[in-house]
Formats: sequence, structure tokens, C-alpha cells
Amino acid sequence: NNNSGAPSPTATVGGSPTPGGGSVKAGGTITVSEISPAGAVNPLTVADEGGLATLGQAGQYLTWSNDKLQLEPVIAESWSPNTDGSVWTFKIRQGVTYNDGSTQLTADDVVATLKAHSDPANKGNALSAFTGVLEPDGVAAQGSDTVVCTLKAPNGSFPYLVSSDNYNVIILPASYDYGGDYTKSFIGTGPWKMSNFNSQTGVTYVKSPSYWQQGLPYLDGFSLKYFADQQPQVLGLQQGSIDVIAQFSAATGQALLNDSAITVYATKSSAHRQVHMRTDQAPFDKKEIRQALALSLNRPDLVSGLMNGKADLGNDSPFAPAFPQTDTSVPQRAQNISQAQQLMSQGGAANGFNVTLYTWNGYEIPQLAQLIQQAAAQIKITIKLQVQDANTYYSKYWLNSPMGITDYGHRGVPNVFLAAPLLSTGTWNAAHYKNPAYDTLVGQYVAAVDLDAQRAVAKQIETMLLDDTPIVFPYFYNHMSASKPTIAGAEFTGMGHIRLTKAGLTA
Amino acid sequence: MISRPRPEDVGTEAGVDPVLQAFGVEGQHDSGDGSRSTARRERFRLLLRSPTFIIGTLVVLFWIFCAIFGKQIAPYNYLGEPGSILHKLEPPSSQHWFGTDDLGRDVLSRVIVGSRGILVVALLATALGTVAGTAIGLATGYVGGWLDEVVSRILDAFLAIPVVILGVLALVALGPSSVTVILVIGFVFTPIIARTVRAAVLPEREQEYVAAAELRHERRSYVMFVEILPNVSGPILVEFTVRVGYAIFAIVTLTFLGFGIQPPAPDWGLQIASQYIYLSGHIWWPTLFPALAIASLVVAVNLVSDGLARVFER
Amino acid sequence: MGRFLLRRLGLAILTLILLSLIVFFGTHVLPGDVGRVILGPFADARAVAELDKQLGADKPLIVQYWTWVSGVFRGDLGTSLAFQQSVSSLLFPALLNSLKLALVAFVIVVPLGILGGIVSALNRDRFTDRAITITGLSSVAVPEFVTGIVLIVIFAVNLNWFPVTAQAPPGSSLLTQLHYLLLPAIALVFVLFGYIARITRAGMIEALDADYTRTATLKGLPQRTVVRRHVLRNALLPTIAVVATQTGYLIGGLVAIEVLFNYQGIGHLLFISAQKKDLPVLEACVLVVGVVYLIATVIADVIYSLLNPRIRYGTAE
Amino acid sequence: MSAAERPTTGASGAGATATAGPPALVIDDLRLNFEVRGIQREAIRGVSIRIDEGESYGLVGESGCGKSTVAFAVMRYLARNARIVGGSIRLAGRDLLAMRESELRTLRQTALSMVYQNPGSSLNPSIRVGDQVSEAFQILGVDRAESERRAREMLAKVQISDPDRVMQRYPHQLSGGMQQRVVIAMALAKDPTLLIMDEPTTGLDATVEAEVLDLVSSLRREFRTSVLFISHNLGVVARVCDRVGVLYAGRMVEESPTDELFRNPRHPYTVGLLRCIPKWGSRKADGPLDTIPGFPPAVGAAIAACVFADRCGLVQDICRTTEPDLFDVGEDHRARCHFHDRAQDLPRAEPPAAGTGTGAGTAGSNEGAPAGADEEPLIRLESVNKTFRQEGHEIRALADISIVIRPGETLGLVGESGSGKTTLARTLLGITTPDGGSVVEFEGHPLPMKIAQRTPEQIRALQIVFQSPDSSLNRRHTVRRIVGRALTKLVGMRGEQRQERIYTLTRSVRLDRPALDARPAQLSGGLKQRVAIARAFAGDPRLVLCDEPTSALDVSVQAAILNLLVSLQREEKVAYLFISHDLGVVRYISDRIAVLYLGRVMEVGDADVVFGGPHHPYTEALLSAAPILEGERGPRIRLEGEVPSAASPPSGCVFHTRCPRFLGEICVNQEPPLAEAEPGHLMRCHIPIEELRAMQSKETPPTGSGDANGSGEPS
Ligand SMILES: Nc1ncnc2c1ncn2[C@@H]1O[C@H](COP(=O)(O)OP(=O)(O)OP(=O)(O)O)[C@@H](O)[C@H]1O
Ligand SMILES: Nc1ncnc2c1ncn2[C@@H]1O[C@H](COP(=O)(O)OP(=O)(O)OP(=O)(O)O)[C@@H](O)[C@H]1O
Ligand SMILES: [Mg+2]
Ligand SMILES: [Mg+2]
Repeated sequence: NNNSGAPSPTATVGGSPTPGGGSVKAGGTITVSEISPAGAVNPLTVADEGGLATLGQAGQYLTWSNDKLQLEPVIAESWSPNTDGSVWTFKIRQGVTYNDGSTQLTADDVVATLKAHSDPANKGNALSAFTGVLEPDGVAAQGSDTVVCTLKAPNGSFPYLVSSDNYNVIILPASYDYGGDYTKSFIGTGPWKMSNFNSQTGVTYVKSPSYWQQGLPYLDGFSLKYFADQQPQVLGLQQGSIDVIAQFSAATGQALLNDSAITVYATKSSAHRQVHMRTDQAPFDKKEIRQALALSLNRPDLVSGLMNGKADLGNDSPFAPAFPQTDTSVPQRAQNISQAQQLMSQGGAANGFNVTLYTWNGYEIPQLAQLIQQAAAQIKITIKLQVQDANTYYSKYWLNSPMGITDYGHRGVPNVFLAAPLLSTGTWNAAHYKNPAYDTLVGQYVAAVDLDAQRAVAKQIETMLLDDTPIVFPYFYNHMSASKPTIAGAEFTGMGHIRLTKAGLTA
Repeated sequence: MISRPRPEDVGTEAGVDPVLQAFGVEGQHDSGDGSRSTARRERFRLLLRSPTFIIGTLVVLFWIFCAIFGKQIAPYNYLGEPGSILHKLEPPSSQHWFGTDDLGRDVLSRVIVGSRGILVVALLATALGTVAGTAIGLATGYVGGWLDEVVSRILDAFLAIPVVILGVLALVALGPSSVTVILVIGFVFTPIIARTVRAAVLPEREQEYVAAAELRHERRSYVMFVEILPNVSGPILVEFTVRVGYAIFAIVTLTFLGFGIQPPAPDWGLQIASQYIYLSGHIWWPTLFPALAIASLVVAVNLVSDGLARVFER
Repeated sequence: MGRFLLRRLGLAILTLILLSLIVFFGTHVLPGDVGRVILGPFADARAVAELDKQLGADKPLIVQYWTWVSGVFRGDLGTSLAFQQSVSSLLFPALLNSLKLALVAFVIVVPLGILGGIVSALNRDRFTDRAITITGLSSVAVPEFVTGIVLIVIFAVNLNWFPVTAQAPPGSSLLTQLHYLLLPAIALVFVLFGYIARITRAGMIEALDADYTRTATLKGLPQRTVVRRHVLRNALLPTIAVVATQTGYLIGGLVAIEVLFNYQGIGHLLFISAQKKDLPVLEACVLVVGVVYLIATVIADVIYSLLNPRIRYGTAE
Repeated sequence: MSAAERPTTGASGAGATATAGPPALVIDDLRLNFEVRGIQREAIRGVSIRIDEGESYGLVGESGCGKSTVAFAVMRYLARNARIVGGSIRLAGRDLLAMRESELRTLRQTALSMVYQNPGSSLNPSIRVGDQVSEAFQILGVDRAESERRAREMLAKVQISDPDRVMQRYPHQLSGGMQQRVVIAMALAKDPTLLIMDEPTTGLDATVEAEVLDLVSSLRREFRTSVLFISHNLGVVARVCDRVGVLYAGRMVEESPTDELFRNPRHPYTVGLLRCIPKWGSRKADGPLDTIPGFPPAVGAAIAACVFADRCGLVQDICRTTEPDLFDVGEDHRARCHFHDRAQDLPRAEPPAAGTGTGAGTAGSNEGAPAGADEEPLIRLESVNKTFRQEGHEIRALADISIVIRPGETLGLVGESGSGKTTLARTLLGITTPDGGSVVEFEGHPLPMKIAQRTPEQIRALQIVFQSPDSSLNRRHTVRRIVGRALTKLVGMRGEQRQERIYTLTRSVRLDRPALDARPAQLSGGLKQRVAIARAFAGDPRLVLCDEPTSALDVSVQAAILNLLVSLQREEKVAYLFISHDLGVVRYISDRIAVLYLGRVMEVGDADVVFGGPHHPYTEALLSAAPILEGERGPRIRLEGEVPSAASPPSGCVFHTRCPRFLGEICVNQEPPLAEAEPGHLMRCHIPIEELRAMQSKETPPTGSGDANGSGEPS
């Protein structure tokens, strides 16, 4: 089991060029652009990138899931499971002071935080990860520096569930009132304290003097500017009024990609689009048809064309290449029109059919939809597109559409992807996929404690899903960020966190 | 009060404006000399003598042609072929005069085919609004009294909300689709047109042929639609063309904001909305050409309405 | 004229009430449940259902309307579903921003438009006239966001003369703010110019053709005097009304521009709240826009009546 | 005639002075075209006018003959499409057409001014009257204060009682008469060499008109300005002009001193014109009026020789081949006719009032005679009131009107503008609902006030001919449709039958078939009015209300329409309520006459009685204001001030504020009843009829008897 030692002070951002490595000078302030939070910035309910990026500044997690999807200790200095992975013990870092300058962090704070997020009564967003895994009474403190989590069921990836991946779970004082307004205080153990907040324009952070990591952060502060749209951010970066774009889609960022004066960070992630097909309704109730559709796609073209190569091929299972647990030996599904046509006729739809694809107007999704439309046309499937705005899609069509495209953010472990959209009981099971065999496999996977065991089950799941194809996973795209070359040490996660603890202006 | 015809007015106006000048001369034909050309033919001749009107008409006709035969004359499939994605965002070239868009689709083809959507939607929407507006305008203008008071207030209330915003409101409510766009724009235009028509009806209502009709105890509907309507057809026609222009404008804007027509329609506004993000990379062609198309169409429509206005108004 | 103004005011208020009805029932046709809006797309379905019950979005519309309206009169516009903060705290800064932008646009376009109209009327049917008219028609035709984009690319990105956003950093000087607002303002100017010029031209021509103008000319007044003293005053009356109506429509136009320039104005807020189905905010925005429009028209009528003796003094007969 | 009143004497004087200075205006063979759609259309075909210093020259002619065009040519203020293609215009010797803009401007500032129709629109609505007037002085370089002083002076000169008040006013706050005075004041500010007046009084009430005309002639004497006075109304011209020129189709056809022209016209057109006008005191019984057949040629019509040939009763081949020159036919009298010596033998276009005529005449007069009084009235109005409410204050348009209209008779309704004539008509028709308590009876049965409640018969029985056919005929409908619809609606006719009726009906109003498929715009004013009449007669009405049916028409056309109405009345036994400003016309066509003032009936009675006197003082004033052509007339009885506002009528006798025979107290305090002064002659006045007779007998205005059908011929 993986308990790495103390955080390496100069952990640079892997996979992406950071000129000058950690060689940054102290002081200075920068402007970071971020998509405006979809809703109130409330630790319980935040469910989008803008929100979590905001939480992640003043707030910190037990563990940090880095860009290689490995866990780094933060508030938890180390952790270990019992043999079957049903009980996890976390050592809590001592001598941590909150950014209010006074409050000291204790194990009780951690307990309170975990209880709050795992309590169904609070209807926290984290429930989607905790449900069936952790319940309030499963959390207990042992002394002042140890927290023990007793799980409902064994879970080998539990530390990820309390890492930055479960982005709601920032550690807050036991006294914190989850009904209150977080944005008033921005209390947290992080390196920043809020000096100004406006739900419209953004947050201004200043360095928190009481931060527990000596000499950090380098910057005096930074302002997190909210934008409704990516375009102004890109223009802003090009024009210089913005120093860092926390996240942009490869499409929008076209200009940035081939702009030599801009540093682009492409972080491998498990973020992806799911093209679900309702398995319990014609026409997609036949797996041949679903396979045919999957086969009609030319994924390399999608990746190179649509995503500017900033993505990994998807193989119609949640196991992204980014996951250490993924078994890459499973053959990649490639475009094969003739086979697809065969399958169509086997599925009794030799001369095609009409179907409506619902999705929403964001990122590259409409384009993807149109490309799928193009591809499907080759096997006589006529797709009618219904592109809604996000709210309409999610509230009206997402879970009851014959076919749809849903965007899934990054997770550090495939667990959520395996459960919510695919389990018979999955809350996001838009494909209405019900396969007991699959459910049991997922059970095994979750329980598996070490990596090899996990990979073994993964292989079976991948094969099964590839055959059933309830959902097409066309690609897993990189998390794209960009900054001026004069800025180094910024860390990004596929989840959408941006960590500026060690960031600064290059000397 | 005695009021004599004052041809000297004809005189001055005539000097001013060839169009009215012609009417001055109509005035002369009154005194029964041989040529009895009707006002209508007169107007037509005048329109044909206004170059701007001609140009406007030609351009509009061009786009109508594209709207009808778009798919046939477009050099490529406006939806693109599988694999065309690999040729995305290519600058204008001999194969792709207007270049390609972010999915490698031929911009020229999309502009050509795109004319249909916008024209159909804009025309239907405006027609809807004009019919409704005319009916309301006639009723309020002619019947007057409390009906006028009440309806006018309501119209005012609607007029207080800018078209685009009202559009956003309604479209968010009904969910975006061409049909809803038509309904919404039509609905939004109704009060505007109603007001114009009412304004045109009020003076007509004072005309004595209306009194004469009432003296025959005509039904109100008859007076409105048979007696008055033909006399306000001019302003209505003008208003219609003007509104078509605004309709296009509004639709494009709504689409740009994402509340209007949805992908993959080759709608111009949609093209701009989805392509303008590349401008920052100096990829101007997928945005510029649809923009020009819009501009040319609306300008043309305005030229036409301008011409008509000069002939019809007063 | 006192009576005239009173009546005008009364009408405005009546219109306002109707407006509130339209807005409220307009927005309440919106689909998508409130709870979902608050909790966000991925929020747990059970959670959403639960919250809906709590918020009592199931009460009859009339009741909801009444609570809303009475709230509005108490100056309480409710709380934003998406941002969980009082609507007014979002609305009024936004409104202020929009008014700034609108003001800049107006200061530029009104003189320009009027001048254009006058010039073209004076050179009726000559080249200048045609040129101005066509320019007007064209500028009106191109949607402001298209103009805006082009302006951004040229002046902000390439030439780097102006910032790409219109949002000046908090607490920046008036001049800086102006610098930020100029680009979007110009985009709006394009849209309005043609319209104002057109109306002015019409008014001018009518006045030029009027008998009293002939009288003035036949008095032997030089052309310039005739125009200045006799034509303009009567010609510009209709323009006032137009300018007023335009304020309303201008704010409509602001939506696209503010989104494009990421300017935290009412249009931007309206756009966001519409996307997020944030009813309280959306309603408030539309209502405010309507109110601004009404105020503008009332003001216009007042000015109009002040300039127009026919209203200022009743007739003798 | 007293020298004071008639300018003719002044004319000779003018003639004398003329020799002294250079003529004020000399137009020599002016030719002007309007370019329409690239085609040059002749509008002025060679007009020569000479106006001596201090002389007033009248230019008359039917609408469209080019009067205004000539005027504006003199002002050098022409439509852009107007081209002066020949001739010259000299003002006090200086060539106008050669002048540069700047010169022209100075000229307009100092020497040349113009007053035109419709003072309302010729004053700037948004500038105070005072400033507008003083502006005229400021141009001349006078400083502000001084120019204001002079403006005040000038306004006083045009008999505006308190100039200071008026100077503060805006135009719309003044009545038409006042406005025109202001305009005249502005025009005279520069003490111009030439003052052009284009229909200055058209559109004003006869009473106001008379005042303005008096003003003009008195100012002329004071300023010794030369005047070019344009009017279509011969009576008006007769009143103010020394010499008169008759313009026809852009050609001067006759020119002579005023009296001479009216006494001894030498051009068939002039003769015709004079015959069209009802002679003072002539009656329909005396037979139809003469008319001029056909239409004047349009602008640009190709004219070979004599412009009038096509309409001339004396036409010979020569008239179509060679254009006659201006023959000298008397001292200072020229006529452009080959047969000027026989001009007055011009045969009547209408058959003269021979046997049938008199027969009809007696019939007509019988209907009018008190004999008919006992027969059951067709319409009876009993204390009809109508009050309009306009922002706050009430306008009492009709104040207990009680009159009867008998079958087949014509009741003439006269009164100044705003006196309630139209309102009365509309009330009868049921378009305007009178106040409660008003009684309207039709053939003894009460008539519902709202048209909606009336029976088809009643609707059919009451029809109207409006003043302006342009407004009363739907521009977009063909004549056939207009008339046809009336038939369908009123008598439920369809198909063949309807077609037939359309033909007979239009024939009876002398409309030829091709006109049936024309739209109003394609018809001349006269024809349009015939269509309107045809429509009114579609359901054989019992009463047709004629609201100034001829006041928009030229005299020749008016005559034809009047004849038509008379003959229709004879055939259909229809009654008329005939509203008009032109007393001559009213008298000609009416059997009985009602005089309205501020919504009250001041006097009712048989035409002869009302016109013959003794009259109500108001009637008396109206009569003396009426512009008449020929013969002697009493001294003008001035009406002080304007018509009081109907919103706040004076106390007591509403007329007392302006009454020339004002008694005192009683008039102010109590309103006189409408009492029967003598059999069949009701009057609303405190003065006993005998006294009135006494007062008025001193100067009896001429009754028709004297020169009823004679005055046209040379004596
Ligand atoms: N600018 C013009 N273009 C063409 N025709 C014109 C113009 N001005 C006047 N006319 C025509 O020229 C003729 C003379 O017009 P003018 O106004 O002089 O007649 P008028 O005698 O003044 O008529 P009225 O008595 O009705 O005023 C009319 O037939 C008129 O229609
Ligand atoms: N619809 C109305 N509303 C208010 N006042 C009215 C209305 N119609 C007429 N009046 C007033 O009633 C009075 C009589 O008007 P009416 O038109 O009957 O006079 P008239 O004798 O026909 O005048 P004219 O000779 O100018 O036709 C006038 O003072 C007029 O202002
Ligand atoms: Mg004239
Ligand atoms: Mg009248």
C-alpha cells in the first residue's frame, strides 16, 4: 500500500514543461482565470470546476491526487488499511493553523468534515462517492492525531475518496456550520486567505501568514477571475491581462496551442465524454446496434482533429489510460464500417433508423455530436441532434434519452465512473444498463486492495463493457491549462484543481 | 372648414422627392387628362427607378435562390464528410474559397445552405408578427375606447422589454428550436407592429369613408379589413420588410447567445457563435463570411424597405 | 402640461404593473426544477427532489407572484438560487455597470447620429445623403457582437490598444474605466448610429418641407440661420423620443456585448441567470431593464413636452 | 359705393402714380415647365403681368391653372423640378431671374414678401410670435430691443388689439384670423415693394376673411405697397383689386380693371366663370346655374392654339388652328379670344330656366313656402344638445337645437366655423350621440340616437354627402364597388339587379361608364363628389345632409354639382340639410335657412325672409361679410373679436360679445329665447323685429329681385 513520505518541497508539475522548474522568486501577484462557479461556493454542494478550484485555494484535503494520479500526503501525513481494506487509519498532521491565524487543526476537525460530507441528511455532493462506502458513524478519532474510517464495504481506493479527487471534502474546523456561507470566511488550512470575494467577478487571495509549510507560498497573492466564457480568457492571456488560464478546451484554445509565447500544460486525466445509449429501449436494446455505432467512429481522427491530439483514445470503458489500474492489453476498438454494417443487419437494422441524440451546448460537445452524426450516417443511422443548455439537458433529458452525450470530470480512481453510470443501481445510469455480472465485478474491483488485483478485475470489466457497449467512451481528454512563460510551479490536476502553493514568477 | 386642394404643396414636395413628385402628377391626372395610370403602377415604376432598391432586391433574390437550391449548388456537403475533420480550419483556398471550419466543413457551402434557415425562420416569424400585429393594430386603432386603452397598455408593457431579452426569456422557457424561435420572434414583434399599424389606422379612422361605412351600418370587421386595411397596406408592407431585417438580427443574436437555433444547423448565427472563438488565433474565415452574409442580407432587406418606405409612406 | 405629465406618470406605473406580471409569469413557464438549479447538474437526484419540497416551488403561481411583487415593493428582490446571495447585491452593481457602458455609447452615438441625420437631410438625394443613409442601414444591420469581435481582434489582440474585457479592475480611475469601456461602446455605436441618423433625417426633411421653413427662407434669412433657428428645433423633437426608446433596446443589445467583453453588467447577469435558470435574478433583471426603459421614455416625454409649446401651453381655441 | 370702401377709385389713382415710379412688377411672357419623370411639362405658357406701384392686381383662375406657380416664380422659390424656360421677371426694374443668391436674399429681406394660404402652417410652431415677427426686422440689421418695439408696432398696425400679449403667444394659441394677421405683419415689416398674397383668406371664415381683406386694403393705402393678390374667389378679388387677370391653363386669357371685368367680360372663359356663380339673391327656382363643360387641360398637355377651345361654346376651326393674341378690347382691357366681341353671347351649357325650369321653380318655392308648414315634418329636432368632453372642459357643440325639416325641402345651415353645423349633421345621422333629453323625430316617430339601433328604413332614409370626396371615398375601392356596396347594404341588392341599379344611379349623377372602374384618385374633384352623391342616393333617401359639398370645388364644378342636387331633389322629392359657408350658394339652393352660432340657432326662416331682412344682427353681419360680385352693398358691419370658445360661451346672449347692435345689460344677463318674430321666422334676439327692421332698412342690402338673372349681361 502506498504511503509516500513527506511532501517533496519542489514537486514540479510532471508531463508539462515548466521552464525554470521551481526556480521562482518570492513575491508578486498574478491573475488566474477560471470559469465562473455554476452555483454558490459551498463545500457541501460545489459540483463544478469553477467551484472546486475556488474551494481548493484556502481549503486543503487529507491527501492530494497529483497529475500522475498518485496520492501525496497533505493534512494526512500517512494512511494504511486493514487487511481487507474495510478500515482505514489516517495520521493527521500536527501544528497546522487555519488561515484565520488562530484556530489549530485537530483530528476532530477531520472527523467533523468527513461526517458532514458522508451524512445523507446534508445532501452533499460528496455523497456520490461516499454512498455505500462511508457513513458518519464510520468515522472516529483516536486521540488528537489519528482518524479511523470504518467502511460499509471494503474499498481499496478509499484514500482517493478523501483526496482532492473528492473535491468537496476540504478540511474545515469542527465548529464550521455547513449551513452557513463559506464565502464569508474562506476558512481553511491552505496557503491563501480571501481578501475579497464577488460571486460575479471572482476572488482575491493573499498569502496566509500562518501557513504550515515553511516559506510557502512564494506569491504574495493572486486573484482568481471568473469568466462566463472561455473566449475572453484566451484573449486575456494573449493580450496579457491574464497570467494563467486554469482550464480551457483544446478547441477554444486553438490559438494558445500554436502560440509560442504561451506555456500550455496538458495534464493527463480521466475526464471524458460518455455517449450513452439506452439499453432498455429500441433501437439500442440490441448490443449489435450499440457495437455498430461504436465501430463507426474514427477515434484517432476525433483525437487529432477535434481535440488537437490532446486526448487519449477511449476504449468504451471507464478505464482511462491515465489510470494505473487500467489493463492496456485489451485491444483498442477501431473504426470498422463493414463490420459495423454487418452488425447492423444482425441487429435487424440493415437499412438504418432515426434516433435523437440529446446533449448540451458546452465545450466541444456539440462538435462531437456532429461528428458522431457524421459517422453514424455511414451505417444508415440518422441522428437528430437536440442541443440544449446544460440545465435543460441535465434536468430533462440526461437520464431518459435514447442517446445522449454527458461530460464527466476527472476522477483519480475509476470507482465513481464504474458505479454511478453503469451499476444497475447507478444514480447516473443514463444507459439504463443492468448487468448483474458487471455489478459483481465492480464489487470485486472496489474491494481489491492492491494494484495488481485491481488490474486483474479491470481487464474483465473492460472486456465486458467493450462487448456490451452501453456507453461509448470516445476519448479521455487532457486537462488543458496555460500560462505566461514567466510563471512557474503552478500545479494542475485533471480534476481541475490549480495549486499555486509553489508557484511564482520566474526569477 | 373650407379646405381647398393646394397643389403648391405638391410643388414643393415634388421638388424634394421624385417619388412624391410623381404623386403631384397623379394629382394632375385627377383633372381627368388621358393617362389614368393607377397609383400602384406609378409606385412600381418609381421603385424600379431607385438603384438602391434594385440592388437590395437583387441581393435578397440571390439569397432566396440559395435558400431554395442551396444543397444543389453548394460545392460540398454542408454537414461535412467523415474525415473532413482532418482538414479543419484551413484558410481560403482554391478548393475551399471560404476555407473550412473547425470540423473541416466547407464554409462556403455552409454559408450558402445556411441562407435557408435564417430566411425561412425570419420570414415566418415576421409574417406571424405582422398578421397578429395588424389585427391588433386595426382593432385598437379603429374600435378605440377602453379596448384601445387596455391593449395599448399591455403592448407598452411588452415594448418595455427589448426584443432580445424577451426572446431569451421565452426561449429559455420553451427550450430552443427553430419553431420556438419563430413563435417567439413573431410574438415579440406583434406589439411593435401593432403599434405601427395603430398609428397608421388612427388618421384613417377619421377619414369620412369610415363614417360613410358606419352609416351603412357595416360590421366592424368589414370596416376594419375591407375599408381601412387596404389603405394602411403601404405602412404595413414597409413595417414588414423593416421587421424582417430586425428578425434576422434578433435570431442571429439569440443564436449567438445559445438560445436560438441549435447545431448542426448551418445557421449563420450559429456558425459565428461556434467559430468566433478561433478569431483570437487569427482564424477569421469561418466567422467573417457568415457575418458578411448576415450583413449583406439585412442591408439588402433594409434597402428594399427603405425603397418601399420612400414610395409608400404618407 | 402638469396634467399631461401626471397622466404620463400614471400610465408608466400601470405599465410597470403589467410588466411585472409579464415578467413573472413569463419566467415561471421555465422548466427545470429549482432544486436542480441550486445543487447543480451532478447533484444527487434525491437531494434535488428533497430541496424542491423545502423551497415550496409547488405553491400556486398567484401566491408566488404576490410574495414576489410585495417583496419587490419592499425593495427585497429575493435571493439568487445559483449564488445564494441577495438578488439586489448582484443586480445593482450590474445595473450601474451597464448604465456606465450605455452612457459612454450614447455620448458618442447621439451627437454623431444627429449630425449624420442633419447632414444627409441638408444634402437630400445627393451623394452625401445616400452615403450616410447606406452606412446607417449597414451599420444597423451587422449584429453588435460581430462588430465587437472584429473590434476585439483588431484593436485589443493585434494592436493591443484596448483591453479585451470591459471590466476595469476594481477602484480604477474614471479614465481607466473609460479606456476599458470604449471598445464595447463603439460596437454599440455602430448599431445605433444608423437608427438615430435615419430618424433625424426624417424629422429634418419634414421640417425643411414645412411652410414655416419656406416663410423663414422668404423672409430672406440665410440658409444657415433658417436651419439653425427654424428647422432644427422642430426637427429634433421626434429624435428625442427615438433616443429614449433606444436606451431600452440598447440594454437589450448589451446582452451580447457584455457577454462578449465579459463585462459584469445587467445583460451579462441576465445571460448567466437565464442559463442557470436563476429565476429571481432573471426576473429582477428583466424587470429592471423594463423600468429603465420606462423611465427613459417618461424623461423623453417630459423633455419633449418642455420643448413643444403645443403641450407646454394648451391651445387657445 | 363709398370711396373709402371700394379700391377702384384708388385704382385710377394708382394708374396715375404708376406713370411716376417704375412698375413694381413686370412679368414678361413667363414660361415655366415642371420636369416630371424626365418629361418637361408646360405649366406656365407665357404669362405677362404688369403691376404698377401701389396697385393691387388680382390673379384668378381655377385650381391648377398656375397661379401659385407664377407667385413662387416671382419669389424665385421654385420646386427643384421647375424650370423657367422663357420670359423675364423684373421687380422695380431689376431682373429677378438674373440675380445671385445673395442679391435675392437681400431682395427678400427688403422688397419682396409673400403671404400664403393656411397661416397655421406658415408660422413656426415652436417660436414665440413676437420673436418671429421681430426676426423680420432683425434681418434688416435692427437691434433686438428696437426690432421688438417695431414688431409690437406692426402687430398693432394689423389691428391686433393687445400686441404684447400676442407677442408672448405661440402660433397654435392664436386663431386662424390672428395667425394670418401675424403673417401679414411679418410680410409688411420690410415695407415691401411687392406683396404677394396667395389665397390669403382661403380657409378662413367669411367674417374673418372680410376683416382680413379690409385690413389688406387699408394697409395698402397706408403702405402704398403693390399687391399681387391670388384667389380662386372672384368675389374676394373684386373686393381688393384694382385690376384682375384671368389665368387659364398657365395662359393669361383676359385682363382688365376689376369692375370692367365683372361688368363686361370679353373672354368666353370669364363669361362662363361669372355665370357659374349664383347671382346674389338668385334661387334654384330661377333655373339651373350655367357651367363650363369639360376639364381644364393638365400640366404639360399639348395645346395647339386657344387654350380654352375644348371647352368653349363659341369655338370655331380657327380657335383650334391659331392661337389668338391679347386683343385690346377696351381701355386697359385685353382678352385672348378671336371672338371677344361675341364673348357674352356664349351659349349656356345648361338649358336656361325655360318652362320646365319655372315649373320646377314654382314647385321648388311651393315646397319652401309656409303653405307647406302644416304638413307633417320629415325631421323634428327638439332641444337637441351635444356636449363634447375634451381633457377636462366641456365643449357645448349643440345647445338646445329645435328645428324641423319638411319633406322635399332644403334647409340651409349657415354659421361660422365651429358653430356646430357638422355636429348637428352627424347627430342626425346617429354617428354622434346627442346628450340625454334630446329628441329627434323622423316622420313623427322618435329616431334612435345610435345608428346601430335604427331600422334599415331609417338608415336608408338619412344619408350624407361629405365635404371632401377625397376623404369620404375609399381610395382603394373602385367607383363600382363604392356604389355597389351601398346598394347591397342599404337595399340588399345583388347581382344583375345591382349592376342595373349601379348604371341608372351613376347615369343619374352624370357619371359615364368608364368612370365606374376607376378609383377615386383617377377622378377629378367634381366627379368624385358625384360618386359620393350617387352613394348617398343609393337607398333613395328621404333626407340627404350635404356638409359643404362644394366648398372644395372650383366654381364651374360647384355649379354643376348644385344643379345636380337640385334636379335630383326634383326627381326624388328628397329633402336636404345643406351646410355651407357661401351664403350665395346657400341662398340659391335653400328654401329655408337656419343660422347657427356657438351651437345655438340664432335665426330660422324662409330663405327670402332671412336674407331679405329684418335679420338677426349676427345674420346681418354674416351677410355684410359675404364677398359678392356685383351691385351695391351695405357698409361692412364688423364683428369685433373672434368666435368665443365653445368651451366657455359668453353669458346671456352668446352673441353679445360681438354684437353690432348690442343693447346692454339684458344681452349680457339673459339669453333670449328662439321666438317667432313673424310667421315662420324665428329669431333669438332681445331686439324687437320692428326695431331691427328700422335699424336695417336704412341700408338694405340688394335683394335678388333687382338683377337676379341680369347682372351677367352688359347694361
Ligand atoms: N413641382 C411640381 N411638379 C409637377 N407639377 C406641379 C408642381 N407644382 C405644381 N404643379 C402643377 O402645376 C399646376 C399649377 O399649380 P399651381 O399650384 O400654380 O396651381 P394654382 O392655380 O395655384 O392652383 P390652386 O388654385 O389650387 O392653388 C398644377 O396642375 C400643379 O399640379
Ligand atoms: N369629436 C369632437 N371632440 C371635441 N370637440 C368637438 C368634436 N367635434 C366637434 N367638436 C367641437 O364642436 C364644435 C362644433 O364643431 P363642428 O365641426 O360641428 O363645427 P362646424 O360648424 O362644422 O365647423 P366647420 O364650419 O369648420 O365645419 C367645435 O367647437 C368643435 O371644436
Ligand atoms: Mg395655389
Ligand atoms: Mg363642419
